[in-house]
Amino acid sequence: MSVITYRDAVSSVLREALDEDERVFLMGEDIGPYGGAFAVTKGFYEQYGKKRIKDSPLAESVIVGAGVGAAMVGLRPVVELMTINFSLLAMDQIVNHAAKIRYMSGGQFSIPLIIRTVTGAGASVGATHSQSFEGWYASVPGLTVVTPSTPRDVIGLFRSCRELNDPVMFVEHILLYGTRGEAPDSGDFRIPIGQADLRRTGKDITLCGYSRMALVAEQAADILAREGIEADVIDLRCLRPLDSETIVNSVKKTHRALMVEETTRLGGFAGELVSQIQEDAFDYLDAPVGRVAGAEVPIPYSFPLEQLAIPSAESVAASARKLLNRS
Amino acid sequence: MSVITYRDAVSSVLREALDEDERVFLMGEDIGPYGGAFAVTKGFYEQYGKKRIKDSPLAESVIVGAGVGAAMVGLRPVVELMTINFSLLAMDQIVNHAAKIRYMSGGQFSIPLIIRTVTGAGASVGATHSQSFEGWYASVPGLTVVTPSTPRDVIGLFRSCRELNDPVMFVEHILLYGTRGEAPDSGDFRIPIGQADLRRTGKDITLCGYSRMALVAEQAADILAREGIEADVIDLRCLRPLDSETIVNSVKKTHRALMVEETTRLGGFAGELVSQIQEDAFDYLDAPVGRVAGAEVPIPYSFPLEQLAIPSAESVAASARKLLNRS
Amino acid sequence: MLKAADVPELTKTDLLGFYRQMKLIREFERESERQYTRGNIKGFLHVYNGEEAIAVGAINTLREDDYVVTHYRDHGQALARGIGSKEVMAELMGKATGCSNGKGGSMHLFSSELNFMGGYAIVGGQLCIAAGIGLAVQYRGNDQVVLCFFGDGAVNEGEFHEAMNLAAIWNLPVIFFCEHNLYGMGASSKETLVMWDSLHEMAAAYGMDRYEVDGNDVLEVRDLMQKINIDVRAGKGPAFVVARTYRLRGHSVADPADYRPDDEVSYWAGQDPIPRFRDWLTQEGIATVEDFDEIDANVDEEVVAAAEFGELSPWPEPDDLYHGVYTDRPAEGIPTSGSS
Amino acid sequence: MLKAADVPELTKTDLLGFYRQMKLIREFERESERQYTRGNIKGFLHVYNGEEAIAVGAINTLREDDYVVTHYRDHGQALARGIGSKEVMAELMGKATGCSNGKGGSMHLFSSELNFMGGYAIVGGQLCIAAGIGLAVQYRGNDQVVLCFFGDGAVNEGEFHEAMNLAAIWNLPVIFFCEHNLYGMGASSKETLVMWDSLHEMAAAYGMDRYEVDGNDVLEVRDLMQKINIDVRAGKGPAFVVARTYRLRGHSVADPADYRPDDEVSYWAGQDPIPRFRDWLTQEGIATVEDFDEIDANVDEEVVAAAEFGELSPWPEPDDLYHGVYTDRPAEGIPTSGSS
Ligand SMILES: Cc1ncc(C[n+]2csc(CCOP(=O)(O)OP(=O)(O)O)c2C)c(N)n1
Ligand SMILES: Cc1ncc(C[n+]2csc(CCOP(=O)(O)OP(=O)(O)O)c2C)c(N)n1
Ligand SMILES: [Mg+2]
Ligand SMILES: [Mg+2]
Repeated sequence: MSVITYRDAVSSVLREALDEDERVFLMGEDIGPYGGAFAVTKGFYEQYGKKRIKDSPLAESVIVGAGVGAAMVGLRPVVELMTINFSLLAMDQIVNHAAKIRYMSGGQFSIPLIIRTVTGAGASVGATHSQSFEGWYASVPGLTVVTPSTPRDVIGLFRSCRELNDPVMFVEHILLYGTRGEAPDSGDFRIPIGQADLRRTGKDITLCGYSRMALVAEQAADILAREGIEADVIDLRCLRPLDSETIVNSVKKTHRALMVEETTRLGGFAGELVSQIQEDAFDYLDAPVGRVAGAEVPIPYSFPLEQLAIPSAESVAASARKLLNRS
Repeated sequence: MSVITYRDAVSSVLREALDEDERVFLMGEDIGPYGGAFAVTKGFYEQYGKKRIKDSPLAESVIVGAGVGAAMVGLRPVVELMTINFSLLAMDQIVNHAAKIRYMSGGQFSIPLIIRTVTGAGASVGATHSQSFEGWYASVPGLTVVTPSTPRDVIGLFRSCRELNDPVMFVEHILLYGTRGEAPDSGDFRIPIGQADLRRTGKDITLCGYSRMALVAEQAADILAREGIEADVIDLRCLRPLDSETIVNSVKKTHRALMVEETTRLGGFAGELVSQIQEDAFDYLDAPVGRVAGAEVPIPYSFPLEQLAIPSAESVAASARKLLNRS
Repeated sequence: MLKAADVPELTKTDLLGFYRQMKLIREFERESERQYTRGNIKGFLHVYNGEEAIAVGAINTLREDDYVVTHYRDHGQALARGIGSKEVMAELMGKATGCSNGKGGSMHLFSSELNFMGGYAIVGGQLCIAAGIGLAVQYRGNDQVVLCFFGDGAVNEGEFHEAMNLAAIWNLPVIFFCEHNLYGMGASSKETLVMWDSLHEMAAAYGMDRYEVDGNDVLEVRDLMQKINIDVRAGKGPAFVVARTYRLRGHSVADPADYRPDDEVSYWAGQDPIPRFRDWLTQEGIATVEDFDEIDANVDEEVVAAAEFGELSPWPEPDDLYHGVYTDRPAEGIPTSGSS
Repeated sequence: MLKAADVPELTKTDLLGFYRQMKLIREFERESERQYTRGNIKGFLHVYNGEEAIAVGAINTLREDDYVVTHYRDHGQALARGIGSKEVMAELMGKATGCSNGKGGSMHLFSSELNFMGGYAIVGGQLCIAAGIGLAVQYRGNDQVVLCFFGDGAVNEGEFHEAMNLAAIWNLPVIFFCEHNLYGMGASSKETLVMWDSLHEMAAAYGMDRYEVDGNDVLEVRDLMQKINIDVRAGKGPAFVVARTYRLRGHSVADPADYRPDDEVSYWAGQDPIPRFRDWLTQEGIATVEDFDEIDANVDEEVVAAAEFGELSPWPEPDDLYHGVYTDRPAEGIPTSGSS
């Protein structure tokens, strides 16, 4: 087991894909000589050359659309949308084309396309650059949405995504690139798509999050542990398909649950989790399922305001305490 | 009281806006001599002329973006996105610009822009043309999202939207244009933004929907009534701001609730309603809050399949019965 | 106009084949309008009447392994590429036997067998996909061409610009083929594009080879495409073709098309590509009334058979609703036991 | 290069004013980089070093009631338009006294008072908004111009095409001003735009008036803009200007910019607009070393004061988080009593 950064994990699975499969190429803005906006593809251009590392014009729709076309005829493109904020400019290609061509063609064409992108707030980059749209993509039939939070998950999930034949949104988090974690030794290591990760077990409450918020939930569990409160912590890892079983089973044990996400509360993805929990574990619940989410505002630039706008370990712990004091 | 179509209701409030306020102009694809894809602006071009009825190029981003710019300097544009499916091409302007400029500018600029668009499935127009994205927009701070289901609501809500100074998504439904209903006599008639409509009262269950699904919920209530089951039926009318009070109060009375929406279930907007109900009426619930939603597929073209993919009065009634048999 | 002597490589069989395809498309569309009126086709229906020379002239120059990508007004291209009229009609009717199994519908015709990569109903979207297919051809070092159709309305869209720019800068083997019928839905291109009258020149912004052609002359279209195909196959990069044409019907069957000036409509009625080609075949002494009568009767039979096939074909099975969303796993939420 | 005699309307005060503005921008950016290093500015920081002649040359030709719209590399334009260096610096630091109250940040500077309509951080998005402002000017029958800045990278985006096309077909009073510094983030425009070396010609696709100018020569920029303003005010429709320039620093402070060839970097270092203008002022006998020293000292003082102002300014109040989302109602979910 070696310890690597999340960034290195992404780089390594990309290299692996390029090395193992001639049909794989990368395409995106500034992924060439610049090395990628988050330095993920540093050195790739020099190593793999122009054919496989396609530094593309600043044009999100055609970046994805060209990926769709190439995938339709059997290549396996991995395209990068520099951040999920810019994915709005490619949304037509993702939602109206990538996700639907297989179904609309009566199954004649598959689209084995991986779209890597970067979500998240907290980097002091202002409202247009701090959004989390993965929940929207998770509501689109035909897509698979993956949100790794650790280097290990990046590796295990990316490898599994490569084995799919349909479009994937592989959503990295802007604040995680520098974080470290253990890397699996085996090249065979895979994490099945649609399997949540029970990160920590406890009997009092279930904390559930995805992407960076899974880590925040873990930190909150640390805080709570010091107070004698033991939490199950679940990292969803995939939003579509969604592993509700793991969540429901946990709640059946703990009887209380708190969902944590970074995007705004009203209309966020957490509502789905709340719904499934109360549908499938209604009689087990001792309190309403709680939600901790981003404030209902465009993310402000100013550092202290931004911190108030996104969930923290402290705010999660505080909400958990409230839920536990109830009844 | 006169009986008019939903289409006429939309036309009439648009005329009213044009007649009353010089700052109002309409802009959109084929709204000129063609009269609009759904014949809403038939005759407008001839009556109001080219300056106020702007037949624009097929370019969704700039249609909305130009609306944003004009609104920033004090005009009050009403732009049309032919259907909500094409709004994906304008999403950057809606989400990254219209919704955020006020906040990002520290309140210096308001964007009094109404974006009219058309949602919904059931018209046999295939997967790319049958989507319901209003729930996504409802999760964006800075936007107001309105989903009228009757001619009366069209009129009362549109007038209220005109009095706002921020961007509105005014979402009409493709299957409702030909439906009829009573029109309010008074020019002063308004429906407050963010006030749900309790359409029908009953003690056994709360059925809640928006846009066409509010009508489907009513039809389901008719079916159930014949079986002696009395339902509260609530039309949300606005998704943001959301009137959870009316819903929660109803559920406190009925102890059971079923949410109905046309979009896919996983990650749909209904999860928000479920969450709020169980947050605020947890102790009143005799059964989990149910959801009836679209099937998890791109909407198929084939008529009988499409019918299976979207909720019907029958499927809503069936789910209601199930909820009632429980416990 | 070309003379028969200009196209010595075309036999009478070839030429009558073009005539037959154009006629088939026309009659197919007439039948589809009838079926729409009868309620057997629902939703939108965009017919191709008047533009037949484009699909037939252009697609017949392609090799089997080339690719066709098109927009929602796609029946003509599908038939010209060789999808059976039965399968197309069945698709319009939403039947299981349709070329997209009834899932796609009129605007979303596909055939993987024929490299018919789809009709796309989001105006402009298919240009990006065509660029990607071109990219794959180049990536593999092959010499196929990708022929991508779209309308003059699509030229307004941002995706037009992004796709043209990418294809140009990467030298992709894509022929961007604009069916310039002067209108989007109801908006005249004169009102939406400054360059409407020399639309092909817009490709200068991408340094791309560009051509204008009479889209109502099947041989001119074919002739130009033959030349372009050679260049594109040779790796000379993408091309932009603008074919001037006119739709003889409204935008869709719901459209009475009363926004078009009478003289314009009647001018273009006189340019109908089918009588034009028929006259040409007659004048050049290639075909006789008897030839046409035989073909026409044969086309009528085919269209009747297509309609019958469509009508008699079964609907997709209810279970089919959930099939085909993913390659590797079932769709979410397939109804099982007891959840509401 | 112009001679002093070519610009008789410009007084020494005017000319030294230009020098001072350019110098202020340069020193402001140097200070902002220092503040970034010290952690007082966070997130992204895109400085304008090397491009000062554009903002100063262009914006000074505008009337007070004209509009400026720009991209995320917006400090230079904000200062040239007259937003105080204190308010800009405070914004970069996220302070309540910033020109966007700390809510917008470096990439989103605004001033309604100065018709500074914003810095926009989604590449290409602001062109659509500028078109809309132009539409409003036309709608009201006024004669303001809208000056919209963007980079060469933005030319790749679909929104560029849609906005240019709309402005052209509707004859809107918008000047689309491209700061062509040869790079997007790290990608050379040579790799993304076929027409990179005659970018202004892309506007031919819209039948738009188009110009190229040396973006490192403040007087040339000013001169061209004066002429264009007259046409645009007169209702002659939009114009496209491409100013060739170079950023002397990386894309953002995080970028070492090692992807640029040395000879290119050194060529452009020699084109630095500030020494160029200083030399010109000297050669034309307009200013002396003493003049420059005085201005430079004065600028340094201003920049120090701006930094101090920013540092000492208060953060926004926590409650301010929820202010300003809507004009007419509070934001959703303002924390009240007990909900989790
Ligand atoms: C992005 C998008 N916007 C709007 C529409 C609605 N629409 C369908 S066809 C059409 C006109 C297209 O005109 P053109 O590209 O010239 O094709 P033609 O119908 O003339 O063949 C419009 C506006 C759409 N399908 N997609
Ligand atoms: C739509 C979008 N895509 C990508 C980015 C990331 N990004 C920010 S600036 C930039 C390069 C822009 O280059 P250019 O327009 O030439 O402006 P310059 O930085 O040279 O002034 C990129 C890719 C973005 N902000 N918006
Ligand atoms: Mg057309
Ligand atoms: Mg640049």
